[in-house]
Amino acid sequence: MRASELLAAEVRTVDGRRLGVVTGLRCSLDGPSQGPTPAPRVRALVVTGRHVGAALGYQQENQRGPWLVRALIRALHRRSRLVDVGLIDRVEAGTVRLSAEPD
Amino acid sequence: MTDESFDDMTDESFDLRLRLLDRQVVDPDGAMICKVDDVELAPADGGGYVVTALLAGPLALGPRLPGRLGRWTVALARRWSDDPEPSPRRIPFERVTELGSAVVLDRSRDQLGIAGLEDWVRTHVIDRIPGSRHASE
Amino acid sequence: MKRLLSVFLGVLTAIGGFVDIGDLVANALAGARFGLSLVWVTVLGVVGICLFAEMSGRVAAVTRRGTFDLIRERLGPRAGLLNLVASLLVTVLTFTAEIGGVALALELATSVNYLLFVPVVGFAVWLVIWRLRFKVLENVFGLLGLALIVFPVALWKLNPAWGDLLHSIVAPHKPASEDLSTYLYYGVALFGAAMTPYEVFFFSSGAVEERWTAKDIATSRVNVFIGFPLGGLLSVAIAACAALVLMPAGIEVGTLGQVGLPVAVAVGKLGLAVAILGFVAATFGAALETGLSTGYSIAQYFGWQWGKFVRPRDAARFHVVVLLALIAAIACVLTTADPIKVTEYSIVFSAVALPLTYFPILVVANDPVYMGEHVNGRLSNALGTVFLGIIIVVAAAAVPLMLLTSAGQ
Amino acid sequence: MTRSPLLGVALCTLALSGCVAPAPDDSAYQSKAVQTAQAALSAARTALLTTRTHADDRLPSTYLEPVLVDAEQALDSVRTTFDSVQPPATSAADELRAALDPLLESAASDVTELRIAARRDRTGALASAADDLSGIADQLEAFAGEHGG
Repeated sequence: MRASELLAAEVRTVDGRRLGVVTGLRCSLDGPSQGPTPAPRVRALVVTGRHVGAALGYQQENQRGPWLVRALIRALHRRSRLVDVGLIDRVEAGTVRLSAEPD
Repeated sequence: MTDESFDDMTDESFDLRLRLLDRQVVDPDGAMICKVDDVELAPADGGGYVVTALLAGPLALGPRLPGRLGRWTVALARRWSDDPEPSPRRIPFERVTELGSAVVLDRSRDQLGIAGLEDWVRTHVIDRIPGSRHASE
Repeated sequence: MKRLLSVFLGVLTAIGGFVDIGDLVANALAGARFGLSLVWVTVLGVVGICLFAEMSGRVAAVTRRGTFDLIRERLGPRAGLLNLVASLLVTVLTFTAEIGGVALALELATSVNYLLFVPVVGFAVWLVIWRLRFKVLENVFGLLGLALIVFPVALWKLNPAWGDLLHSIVAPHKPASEDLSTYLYYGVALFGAAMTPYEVFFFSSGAVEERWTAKDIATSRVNVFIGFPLGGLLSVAIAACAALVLMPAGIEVGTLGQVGLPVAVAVGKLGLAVAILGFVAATFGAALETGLSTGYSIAQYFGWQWGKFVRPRDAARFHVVVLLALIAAIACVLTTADPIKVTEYSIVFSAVALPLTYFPILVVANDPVYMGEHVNGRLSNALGTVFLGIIIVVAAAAVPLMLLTSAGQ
Repeated sequence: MTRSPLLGVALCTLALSGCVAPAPDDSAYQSKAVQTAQAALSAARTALLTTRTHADDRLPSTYLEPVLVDAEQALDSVRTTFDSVQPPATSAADELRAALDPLLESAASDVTELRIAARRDRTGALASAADDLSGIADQLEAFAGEHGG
């Protein structure tokens, strides 16, 4: 599977309810790899209502910068949440179907 | 998976989109190889999906481009490539030595054998022009 | 001592390299039509370009990566591609205007029709990009561009009533015979001429070409904060000369010959020769910068090897892109479209494309993961946000004003 | 090889500038006439100032000739643009045209005289054509002033 299939995909719960759009893939740096650096392991999907500005890296709290831009983008991300990848049932045609109800 | 919040699980919140996708890939002495046009993921024992390879080239970037432009890029790249089952250029993640502001690999582009267009343009155009071999004074 | 010399050289190149065909035309045109009542826009543009050149130089020195490399990373491939296409169109349009400018300047020097010079100029631009080292190219044309100092000299020789001059700059009022939309249109043109997007691509890629590191941030600040304002003074002098000589005679600027006229009137043949040298150097230097910028933008978006710090064959696709852009630009000039009109459109569309380049720079300059302790301070952020607002307003107003005034008629 | 004023560049949207539209009513025609007079004045005064600066030996003939060629072409294109505008069927419009057309005519011919004299390096002919053009330019300026320019 490719990361691009997950990103910007719609996330729907078991009963088909739309949770939002995947705007980020939260990883831990502990994936197995024969090479010198550990591979990123995608642990959770960042699911947000809208898709704007996600790429500008404004979800992270440590992002400083022009308050005008920060405030604007943070407002868009009010409802972003983390969904554990373990809950993913299947991924097809731009939609991520979850196998269970996220918390 | 226990359900405590993920932030403490991930030593620093490494987001694949922000810290890997579309990053510049360079060889050990800084020469530019390609961009991380996409990333190959595979389910891993112990949960989650692990990055197994970096993908580059129009066949990797195409699907991420909007609508007709994306399809057109993929179609063109398919016709361009000579092997029957064309797939994106694949760099196994083992080659990566550092995930900094650029992704550093342990070998050069030629050793990876992934450059198509660059070689074609070099042999058919640039090498035909005098002075292409030595640095400008 | 050597370090002092290199700093001094850097400042001189920044001055000489500041003015291009867009500044020459926009300032002479605005001076002849509005006197000095639009000089405040040039000052604003100079402050803006100082701010963003410093930021993009710092980003490049710390991350050692070009603007478009970072733009694609921050905005993703889709928005990055839109940004690339828009900025490329403006850069090639400016490239066309610069090549036209060189040919027109050579026409004034030899009275041979400018179209005959276009292929020659095109070949010369390619040859310099192909052979000359980045530093040499920057210094030679930057220093030759200093010939434009003949405009302040002409202004001084015209010995205007300096009090009134200063007054009309500080307290600008629009000439009654001009309506507001035309005044604002030429304000946008002046702003676009001062803050052209290609300067950001070139400046940041140049920092990577010259292998800047965090240590070079201090010298880059000196170049920018001393060189650019003095370069801006050249622009103001061009406008003032036009205001003093052309405006009273009712001359509206539409050709390069008119731009140089005040120097002939005030200083005579020698001054005019120096002015023509300045025209050639400024426009040729800018042609190199815009040509390289087309290569920088595409190569950085796709991750190809780019730059003159490697042998041409090691950056094959980069050099082919520059070659193709050059051929396109030459073709455009050879369609006999009036290069001065093309210049006017290139600076207005520059104003439209400004936010596309400046917004991502502002974002990256604030990301501690990239910049470490060189991240934007409170001042550069405050000014950065103010200018972002100005730039967005200017970009939004540019095309409507162009339609309203049918390009400043 | 004259530089044709036709803007053939597909790349930039040059169609926006100065497209020819029939002038529906008097005031539009008058503003069109004033604009034409101002453009003609600008070309004429450019030719004049450059010629006089050349006469003072402050400007070489290699600079003078291209400037005169540009001025000549500017005047031609101003005249053809103005003539192609269909004037409204009113006496006021006809008076305007009657006043302006001869000025445009003689300005254009004077500048052509200047260009020919410059190429032959005839200072005498240059001076006389310049004096004549100077008068025309003043009349153009007066015309523009009278009609609200």
